[in-house]
Amino acid sequence: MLAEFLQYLFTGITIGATYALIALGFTLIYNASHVINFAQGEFLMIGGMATVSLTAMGVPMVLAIVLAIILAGILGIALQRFAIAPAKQADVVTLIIITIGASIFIRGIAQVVWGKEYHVMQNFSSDEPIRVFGAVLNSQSLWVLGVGAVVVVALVLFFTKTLTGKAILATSMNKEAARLVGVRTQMVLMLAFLVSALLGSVAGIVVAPITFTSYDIGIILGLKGFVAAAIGGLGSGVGAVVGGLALGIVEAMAAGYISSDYKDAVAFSMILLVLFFMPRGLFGPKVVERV
Amino acid sequence: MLNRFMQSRLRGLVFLALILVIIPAFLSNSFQYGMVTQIAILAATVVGLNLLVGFAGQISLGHAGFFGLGAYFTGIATGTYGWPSVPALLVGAIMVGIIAWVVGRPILRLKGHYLSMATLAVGFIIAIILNNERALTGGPDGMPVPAFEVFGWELSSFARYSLFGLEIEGFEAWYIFASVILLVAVWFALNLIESPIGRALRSVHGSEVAASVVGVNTAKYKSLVFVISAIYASLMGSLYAHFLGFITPAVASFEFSILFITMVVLGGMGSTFGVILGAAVLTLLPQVLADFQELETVMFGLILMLTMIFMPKGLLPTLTAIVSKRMRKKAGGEA
Amino acid sequence: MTALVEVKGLDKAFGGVHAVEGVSFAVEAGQVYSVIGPNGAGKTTLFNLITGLYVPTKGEVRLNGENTTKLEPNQLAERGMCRTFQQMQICMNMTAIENVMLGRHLQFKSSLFTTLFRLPALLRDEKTAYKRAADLMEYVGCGEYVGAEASAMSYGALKRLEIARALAAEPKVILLDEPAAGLNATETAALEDLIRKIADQGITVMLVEHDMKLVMGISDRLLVLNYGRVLAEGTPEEIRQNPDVIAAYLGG
Amino acid sequence: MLKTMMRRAGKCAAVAAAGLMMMSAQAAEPIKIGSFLSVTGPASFLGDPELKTLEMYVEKINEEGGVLGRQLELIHYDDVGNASSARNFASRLIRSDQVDIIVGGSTTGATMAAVPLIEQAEVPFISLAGAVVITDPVKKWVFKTPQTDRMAAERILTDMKERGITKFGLISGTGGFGSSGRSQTLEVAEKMGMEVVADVTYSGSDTDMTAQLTNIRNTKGVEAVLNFGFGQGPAIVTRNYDQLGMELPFYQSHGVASDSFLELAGSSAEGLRLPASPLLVPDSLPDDDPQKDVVQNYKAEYEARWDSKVSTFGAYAYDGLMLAVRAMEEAGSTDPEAVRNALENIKGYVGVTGVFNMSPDDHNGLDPESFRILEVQNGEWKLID
Repeated sequence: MLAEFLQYLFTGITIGATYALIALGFTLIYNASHVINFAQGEFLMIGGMATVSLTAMGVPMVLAIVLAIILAGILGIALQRFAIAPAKQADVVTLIIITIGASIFIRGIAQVVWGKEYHVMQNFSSDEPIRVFGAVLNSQSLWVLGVGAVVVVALVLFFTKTLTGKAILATSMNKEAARLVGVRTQMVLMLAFLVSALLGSVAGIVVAPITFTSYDIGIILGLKGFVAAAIGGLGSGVGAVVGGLALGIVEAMAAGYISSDYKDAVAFSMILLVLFFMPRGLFGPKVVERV
Repeated sequence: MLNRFMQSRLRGLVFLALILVIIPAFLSNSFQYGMVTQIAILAATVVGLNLLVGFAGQISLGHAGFFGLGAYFTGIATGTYGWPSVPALLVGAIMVGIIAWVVGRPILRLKGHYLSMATLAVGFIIAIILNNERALTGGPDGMPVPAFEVFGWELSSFARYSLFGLEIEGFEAWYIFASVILLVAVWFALNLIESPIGRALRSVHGSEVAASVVGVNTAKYKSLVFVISAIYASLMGSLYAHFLGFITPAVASFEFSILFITMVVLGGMGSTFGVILGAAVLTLLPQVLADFQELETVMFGLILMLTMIFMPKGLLPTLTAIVSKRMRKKAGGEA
Repeated sequence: MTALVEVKGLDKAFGGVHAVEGVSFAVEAGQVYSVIGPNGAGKTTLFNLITGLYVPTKGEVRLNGENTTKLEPNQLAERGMCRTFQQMQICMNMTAIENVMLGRHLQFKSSLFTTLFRLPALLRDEKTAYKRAADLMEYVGCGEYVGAEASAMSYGALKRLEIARALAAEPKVILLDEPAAGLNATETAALEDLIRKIADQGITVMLVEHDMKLVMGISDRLLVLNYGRVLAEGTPEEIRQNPDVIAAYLGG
Repeated sequence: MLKTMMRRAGKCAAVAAAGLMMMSAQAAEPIKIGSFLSVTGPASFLGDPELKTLEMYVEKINEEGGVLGRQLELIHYDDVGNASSARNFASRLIRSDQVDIIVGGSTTGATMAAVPLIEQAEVPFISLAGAVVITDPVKKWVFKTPQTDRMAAERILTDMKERGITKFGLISGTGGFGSSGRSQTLEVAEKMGMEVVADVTYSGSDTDMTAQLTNIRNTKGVEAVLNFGFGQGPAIVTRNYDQLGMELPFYQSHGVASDSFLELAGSSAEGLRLPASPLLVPDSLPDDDPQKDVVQNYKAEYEARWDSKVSTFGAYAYDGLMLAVRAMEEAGSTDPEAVRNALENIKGYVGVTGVFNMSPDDHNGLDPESFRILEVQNGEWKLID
């Protein structure tokens, strides 16, 4: 019984950690620009696919990872410069459609460049799984959790200790005020997209050995990240992490205990339930509307 | 002023009717008729969705769920249980309306992206059910749907009819039928928008507080328009199922929901005729891009992105703005 | 005679901060009743509490003797209360006159069926509404915008449009939140005339306003708020001579 | 749209003109072979090799002089795995392009969506999709080249029975292939007196199936596990199966019978069995096997041309095209009725997938024996039976 429960928990936490990383990416961009970036999943794909194809070309793994992250970063900046910035007057829905267009575009290019096959990435360390109380934990899961934790800590430090981080926070709270005190808000927006792209690609790389990677892996993972961010409360970092983990664990438990057919439906019902009672997610900011 | 309203409403409708009459002159085979028939059905769907998104300002990322429910209700009722088409279509729409009302009450309290999220979840749940209830829906492989039939008279793309001594092919008959449906759908939508109810809906978008202090029960109106747009989707889903003759859960999928909302935004939110253009463009684009082979996806994404960046208000509103600017300039030059 | 609007021990806290605390007063029908006080004194919050946008933490609001504390704004509108906003709430996606016609929302009786088929009953209703709205726009002084989009109107005209919209609802009491803010002297004078005209029609007017000349000139009674509490209440004359008010506000 | 039509017309004219100039002696129009395939989207691993195969063999046949003295022209569209686009493209092939025969339909959904139209238009259609519903009941104009999923289930369950297994756990994908395979397996199991003690599913986009497998592992009486699905899902299932240390005999379906599956699953695949076409083990076929030559040739030609591993799915397209060619040759024309009749009477065509014996009651023409049971040993496919 315990082994079974633990097994579902491990599965849930691993995939949940991935969702959390993606959700953090959503949160960052949302905070800086109030845009929901539906192309977030593509950063994930770029991370995984670029690493795989570079290693296949003989580039050492570590270098390939660094290059893949840089590539995703460039893409993030390009997305902000060429797709979001020119349309700043546009409606929220219009911006959503622009990011959807961008995501289709990026996916299309990836498909032409890298083909349509699924690719394997080796585990970072041993292939031997770890056994805990009769449950099995993939060693790569530890990497996902570890990297996730490091990223979260790094983000916290970035936002509380660095001037740039504080500038992003300030912009998210009040764009005009931030501009008045000398924050270059365009720069901040670009930074938010950059960091978000880096986050996405890192998630894509650490999770690739578990999920495989292909040109279209970003669609569903990106969507799950959005779901996680919404459960946690858009704009809340803590919310993104909790939302991601909660979604992962609910999916795994539902698949194990309720019905594998309906596990996604269970996850989506959970979202509805959360939103019924907390219309701004678990940790969303409580805003009083001013009139 | 009021007369001008009336005139502009009717002018749009007449213009649309004229286009629908002229289109067949450019069609040379039943495949092309099939495409425009689908455009008409999808356009009527997004005319309904536009009431919700464009006029009341409530985003739905799950509308294909209602479309799919309508399609499957018709498929199951007529195919499996042998119901006649019209009762199936109506009962399906009533059922979907009730579902939309029940789900709509709580989720329409949500704002902005949270509402998108909730509608997305509703759409997903519907799609998952359609996919999993194999015994009823045929599962992911889909199910066949019989031809549309009224009092034993079948409307099939493959048949031949003689109408007032005029020989017409089945696909032409479908086109005529879908065109009439589209015109009726547009007429209803226009009537709704230019009315006290429509003003209340638009005020929910413009300023929800302003609406409420003059007595608009915003919750009620949001539910109302949600239900109306769901019924539009359900009815059109039923027709779509009859027309295609075969449906899969893809009709309820997230991708399809995104397609619908894209038709609205691309064509021009809040422009009834704009969203029809959006439906036409997005239905034809894959056909046109088919020649680009593997670059098809890239081109599609690029076109979508560029159009939205440079025409954030959508195709029709931007185009009419340009035209009227030109005309004004011309008039100014003459004077 | 019972008061038209009665407020008893009203309290509203955001987090731990009391924006309005223990406020009580009563407005008789037909009065012009003004709420004044320095910035942040809780005037707008008080209006929001009365009109149902906020739910008070404590206390109650009565309209015509009925407890309306927990009612929604639209339910209050049904009972004859209507208002304007400090930060104007105009539907920019509609034309000017449609904004005013929106004010007549409660007067429409047409069903969804009538609407969908655009039956004659609806057209008759619309024609009356249109005419009435045009008259109201003339009445408040923005008649030249009858054919315009709301987005094409000047700031001053929009302020008037908002009043026209509130009047279209045929209210018993109308609450105006800083109607003179941002207006020049001529416009303010015109506004003063307008408020008088409205009051002369027998509509009770409640006013939040900074312009002392305006307030003192037209109000029957005044309420002075400071830090969310009532500092003084009375006729303009009483207020002008109240030492607390002079100390805290006028003389300040 | 009008523009495309004109462009298309222009293209046709250009092709025709070029043909006229080149072969002034035989001024015959090309035979049009239409195809709609899931070249991109979730089923691209089906459509992609199928399209490559069609392109390459149409070229080859044309170089060798064509069919009935006429060149072949391949007109193909990508349905992205979406049934309604499949229907639209089928309609376009029939009505606009006026093709002589259709070879395509990567997925069952796409195929079935096009069937009513094709039956009505009376154009011969050879489907490349698996489910049994396509040819059972028999539809006049519809044929198919892959074995049915029912045959796969029969073949697997027979092999289990031979190993003394009667109770097994089933894990399947919720996509069309897995879901249809699941219901066929349940039916076949009942008929063969076997028991499915656990029955779980995963969706195509899932990235971890440990929870479902744990559920099976904890079910009493499981003697073997069968995974029905395609795409990357089964590879994840295989790896999770290995990580969980599950030792029971493990079966996959023909949906993953390709070398790329071995690449994805890696060493986890060791010991699993599946039914497959002999294409995966061309060299271990006995010399007297009639398929040996055709299988070896197809594999060699495909891999030389595309520099990627051959897949079973491409072979479905190969057999589809060759059956179409043979039927037209036997009919001596491209008259639809004649071609259809010829197709229905093809006997003993030796293809990559199997030996086809069509009949009016059987528009598939294969038997379960055309599946070979393979086992993964030392990272390679080994012929067991």
